[in-house]
Amino acid sequence: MIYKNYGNIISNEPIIKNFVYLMIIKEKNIANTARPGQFIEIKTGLIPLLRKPISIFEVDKEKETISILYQVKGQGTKNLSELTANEKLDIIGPLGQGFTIKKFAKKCLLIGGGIGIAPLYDLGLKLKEAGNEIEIILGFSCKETSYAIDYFSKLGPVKIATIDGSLGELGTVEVILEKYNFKDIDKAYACGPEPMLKYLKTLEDEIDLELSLEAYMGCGVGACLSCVCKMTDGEYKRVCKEGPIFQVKEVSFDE
Amino acid sequence: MIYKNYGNIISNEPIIKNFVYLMIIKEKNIANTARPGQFIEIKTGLIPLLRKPISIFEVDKEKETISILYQVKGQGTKNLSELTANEKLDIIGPLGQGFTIKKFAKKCLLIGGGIGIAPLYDLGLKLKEAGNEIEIILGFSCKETSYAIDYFSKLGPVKIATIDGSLGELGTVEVILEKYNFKDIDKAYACGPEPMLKYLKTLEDEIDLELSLEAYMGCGVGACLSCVCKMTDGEYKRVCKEGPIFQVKEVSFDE
Amino acid sequence: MNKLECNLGKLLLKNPITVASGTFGSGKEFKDFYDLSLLGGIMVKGTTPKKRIGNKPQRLVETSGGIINSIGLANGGVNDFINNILPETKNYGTEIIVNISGGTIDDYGYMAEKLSIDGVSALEVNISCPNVKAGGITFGTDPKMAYEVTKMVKNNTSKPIIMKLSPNVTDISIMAQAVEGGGADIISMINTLIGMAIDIEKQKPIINNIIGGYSGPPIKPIALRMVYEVYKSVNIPIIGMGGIMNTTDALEFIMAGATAISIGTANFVDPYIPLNIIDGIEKFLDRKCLKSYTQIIGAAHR
Amino acid sequence: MNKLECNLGKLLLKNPITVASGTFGSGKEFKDFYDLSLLGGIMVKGTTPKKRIGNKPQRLVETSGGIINSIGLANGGVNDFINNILPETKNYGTEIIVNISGGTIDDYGYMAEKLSIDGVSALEVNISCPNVKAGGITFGTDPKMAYEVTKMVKNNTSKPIIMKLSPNVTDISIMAQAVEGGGADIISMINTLIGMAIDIEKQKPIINNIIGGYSGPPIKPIALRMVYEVYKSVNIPIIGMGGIMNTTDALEFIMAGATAISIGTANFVDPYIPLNIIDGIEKFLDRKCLKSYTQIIGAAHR
Ligand SMILES: Cc1cc2nc3c(=O)[nH]c(=O)nc-3n(C[C@H](O)[C@H](O)[C@H](O)COP(=O)(O)OP(=O)(O)OC[C@H]3O[C@@H](n4cnc5c(N)ncnc54)[C@H](O)[C@@H]3O)c2cc1C
Ligand SMILES: Cc1cc2nc3c(=O)[nH]c(=O)nc-3n(C[C@H](O)[C@H](O)[C@H](O)COP(=O)(O)OP(=O)(O)OC[C@H]3O[C@@H](n4cnc5c(N)ncnc54)[C@H](O)[C@@H]3O)c2cc1C
Ligand SMILES: Cc1cc2nc3c(=O)[nH]c(=O)nc-3n(C[C@H](O)[C@H](O)[C@H](O)COP(=O)(O)O)c2cc1C
Ligand SMILES: Cc1cc2nc3c(=O)[nH]c(=O)nc-3n(C[C@H](O)[C@H](O)[C@H](O)COP(=O)(O)O)c2cc1C
Ligand code: FES
Ligand code: FES
Repeated sequence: MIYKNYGNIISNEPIIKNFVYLMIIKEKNIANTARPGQFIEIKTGLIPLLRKPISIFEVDKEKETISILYQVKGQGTKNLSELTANEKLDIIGPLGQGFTIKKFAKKCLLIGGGIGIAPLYDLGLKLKEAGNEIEIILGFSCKETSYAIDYFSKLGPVKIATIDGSLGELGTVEVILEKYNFKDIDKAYACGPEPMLKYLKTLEDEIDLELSLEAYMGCGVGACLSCVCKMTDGEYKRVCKEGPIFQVKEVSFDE
Repeated sequence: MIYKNYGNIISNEPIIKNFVYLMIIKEKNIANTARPGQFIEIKTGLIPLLRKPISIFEVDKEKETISILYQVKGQGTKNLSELTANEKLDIIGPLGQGFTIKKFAKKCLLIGGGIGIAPLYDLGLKLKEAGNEIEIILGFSCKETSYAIDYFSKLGPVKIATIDGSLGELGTVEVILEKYNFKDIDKAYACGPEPMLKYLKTLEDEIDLELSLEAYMGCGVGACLSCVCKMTDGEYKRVCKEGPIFQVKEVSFDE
Repeated sequence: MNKLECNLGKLLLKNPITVASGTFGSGKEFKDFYDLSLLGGIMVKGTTPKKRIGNKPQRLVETSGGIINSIGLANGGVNDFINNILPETKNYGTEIIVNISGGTIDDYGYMAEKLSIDGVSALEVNISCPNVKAGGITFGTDPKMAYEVTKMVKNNTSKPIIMKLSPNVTDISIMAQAVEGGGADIISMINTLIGMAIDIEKQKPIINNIIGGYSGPPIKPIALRMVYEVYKSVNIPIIGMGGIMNTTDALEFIMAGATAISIGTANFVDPYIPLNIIDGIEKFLDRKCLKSYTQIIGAAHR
Repeated sequence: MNKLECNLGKLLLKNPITVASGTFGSGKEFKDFYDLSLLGGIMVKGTTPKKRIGNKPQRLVETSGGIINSIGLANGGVNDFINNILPETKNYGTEIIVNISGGTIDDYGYMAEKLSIDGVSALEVNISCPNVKAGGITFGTDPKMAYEVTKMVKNNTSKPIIMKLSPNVTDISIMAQAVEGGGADIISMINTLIGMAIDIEKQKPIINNIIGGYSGPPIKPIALRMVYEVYKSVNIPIIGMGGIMNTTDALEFIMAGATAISIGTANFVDPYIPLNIIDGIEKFLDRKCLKSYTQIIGAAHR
């Protein structure tokens, strides 16, 4: 079931001002039904016209809240960052398919690049609940623009890479993955920028991997066919409906 | 000289909530040069695109402020009503020609209908400074939607008409004007809705009258030729440049 | 009598509010939001003789307060529609209007015949696609080709046919008259305007197909003007669309001469907009003491 | 070298930022705001052979994030322009481009000859007006008439001539090729799209003339697409316009193929927009380490 409801903003705090924010929204129906990997579509103001897809960062069923972790990019996310507690938020959700959650024999690995870490935290919580051990690899541009590491530390050991080397290893998550021992890992999940996903595609035979993809969305509910991504069989699938979670082997990054 | 400056909002108070507001703006250059009857063009937000023309209600040269009295009609004036003290306001002004101000032999009469009273208050103050005695006629729809009468009472005796008769006489300013004794009046000034102006036009031989007109404006500075009104000689004049103040004998309301 | 009963000649709708092709899928995707039988009709996503996978992404972008799309008529083909989609849409309790596109005039005839079946209330003929046999000129920009398509569809179906006009023409009235001459029962208008957007950082068009169809609020004044012109030029009813977001917009189209209206891009912004408009028009009629919305069709011409 | 030096063939501008005809008067009205010599050029308000008082108001309305205007070419006539306006504009220190309109082809010839005088840097020929001898068809919607107007102007002046295209056509490239064939030195585009708006309370068109020219941000994607198409179709330079509000918009037009750009409706919103754009383009060039903006003209085609 998809809901279009007005949530109530509980808080909207900068993690890094003008850059990354965490917003907690009270909305019963979505909090009760959302699964990790799903997203919501938010009407951020008069302009932009379109809603903006944002992943669910965390769910609190008891408090009937969901939270989102978002990065200010353009007008829509700027609008979001200017909202304050007690304002209403027009949201549609939960949307899309979630990640696979079950008890795996070996460990799970979460791989996040930049704001791509957003859908992975709730996933980690639910994987842990299911009895899994978790390892995490996160990539940022630099120490100053890294965030939410404390959240992931609660899930398991975190390895970090930054482009300028100011925190963790120098480089992208690639430098960590290149020397990573996948023997202990049964399942990996990743979300991040396109170059990262393309790199992960090269590991498809080494590791069982689910990706959360992004695509420009019109409707968010599967009607407009704008958000498609190419599959290895040559067909297009809708990121908003069949996705945003895909098996790495399904997707094709060749143009 | 026309300025485009950011004024600082000192206050923006409802006189009648969601209906009529008084805003005080600190803007030195406009406060120092504006004459009664002139107006400013305000950028009220992203949308509407166009600036909105609003008359100057009062000027305080010492405090370097101007104030505006405005009625909420659509998006632009709604935006205005939502602004708060210390916000910046993007304004262009002072624009247009002012009313004639000098010492007259006999009294001056101010005639205002609805929000048309806005440009008349500063006029009254300046006429009084010039040594004139002033009488005032104001029209509103009803008592509840009448406002700013206290301001005009400071200028001289005020007569009021309301459409429903809940305050003053029953009817429009016409019912007062019909039986008015113009003998003591040297000069009259009016601003209000079109039917009122059309009625005043019929008095053009009885009384020396200046009108403040409205017209839909594009640029506000005389460039686009959208704000024209017809003159008795068949020519069009620009309300934003040659106006908004015209002699009643100049203007034509035919068609 | 129902104030909103909508008579489009051969096609009767319970109210004049429909949803536009390509913006509502087949309806299925909106079933969670409300009972689809509340709608006057659903124009389903464009169908073609054969399956099409559509254009390479990026297929859509917001720009200038509207959107540009170039989906490339992705769809499963007419057989897939008949076998897999129609059985479900039959149960929606609203008129199902099938939007058809082709690359040749024969394609249109083939589709019309195939779709002359139960469950299809009318055919909406999208002529904003290139004629592959005429060097890619769009059917909908040439009055003769538009006439030929209309006649071909007419000859192959007894369903009401709605010809959907492209706004990318010099004289919309000539196009309207051409399709009326070809036997159109109804005109729907407008399809999208051709637009583009450039990414200044990449120095490249944003949409992979370079150009795309521009829709949403920015196109309303153009659509409204065209409906106004066409109302004067033909005697068949018009389904007006182009940037309708609210009751005021819808009433403007009706006053310009539209007998029904269609909601497109607005469905992405708020799926409840069609229902809000139905409600809003009823309230407007009450406020103006009107017995039927038909009293204001074309009112701006008086 | 100056990074913004703009070469339009026979016409050289100090920078590619001009202001569009009808939105800037003759410049006088904006002198309080800034030194007009900072502009690449001023397209002055449309001039006609005889004085015109223009249309009955309401002449302008905001709608859908843009504006619709129908001023009706109000102006004092070409003699008034030469005697009363030109002497002043000569002192502005920028290129003065006179925008001319006529009701017959001869009108254009007459104007071109009259304006072949000192102080006029170029003629911009507005063909979005009806040909009174051809039943009111707009010159700019018929390639043959557009060609004839161009030739007539060309034969009557040695000034650079800029043909201003109307977007209300099926194929803008054909129009561009027609005026290039007629001898145009430069193309400016686009003029306004035809639009309308209705007052639902009065049930009447808002603009007294019923329809008007739609301009501002909403028309940008259409204008940009047309500039992109015309860039591929002709060999003369383009002055791009239509909804340009900021540096990004301006750069999009340049990357689509415009050698210069023109700011219209934006002047009403903020008179400093042309200067902000000059500044913004310089900063963009610095950021991208480019020596001249000419390096990005047409970049989106590569
Ligand atoms: C399934 C999904 C989940 C996402 N989850 C998150 C999240 O949890 N946190 C977060 O910060 N961001 C997330 N994003 C990205 C987020 O949607 C964009 O950053 C946002 O839409 C930018 O909008 P804007 O108006 O601020 O910027 P704009 O300037 O409009 O756009 C900046 C970039 O964002 C992307 N974008 C813009 N509009 C859309 C749209 N309608 N659909 C998809 N992409 C768009 C485009 O790539 C664009 O280039 C997610 C995207 C998708 C598809
Ligand atoms: C010289 C002049 C002085 C004015 N002084 C005052 C004043 O002191 N106080 C006050 O409350 N109002 C004043 N007005 C009227 C005020 O400009 C309009 O009420 C305002 O523009 C409405 O804008 P909106 O977006 O709120 O409403 P909209 O819904 O956009 O419009 C409501 C009505 O306002 C008028 N209007 C809208 N836009 C414009 C425009 N760009 N130019 C002119 N008229 C427009 C139209 O008649 C329209 O029908 C003045 C108008 C003029 C021309
Ligand atoms: C994403 C999208 C897909 C569309 N697909 C079709 C289509 O398949 N067939 C068609 O005739 N029109 C199609 N259209 C055009 C719409 O039906 C409608 O004519 C147009 O968008 C204008 O209305 P609007 O501004 O309300 O969206 C599509 C529009 C959009 C935005
Ligand atoms: C009020 C107004 C008056 C105009 N007058 C003329 C004119 O006289 N001649 C002309 O060629 N174009 C005229 N135009 C069109 C503009 O020059 C320009 O082509 C158009 O507005 C698109 O640019 P914009 O969206 O930046 O405004 C006028 C536009 C407006 C808004
Ligand atoms: S966003 Fe419309 S189908 Fe995915
Ligand atoms: S508003 Fe432009 S001339 Fe008056």
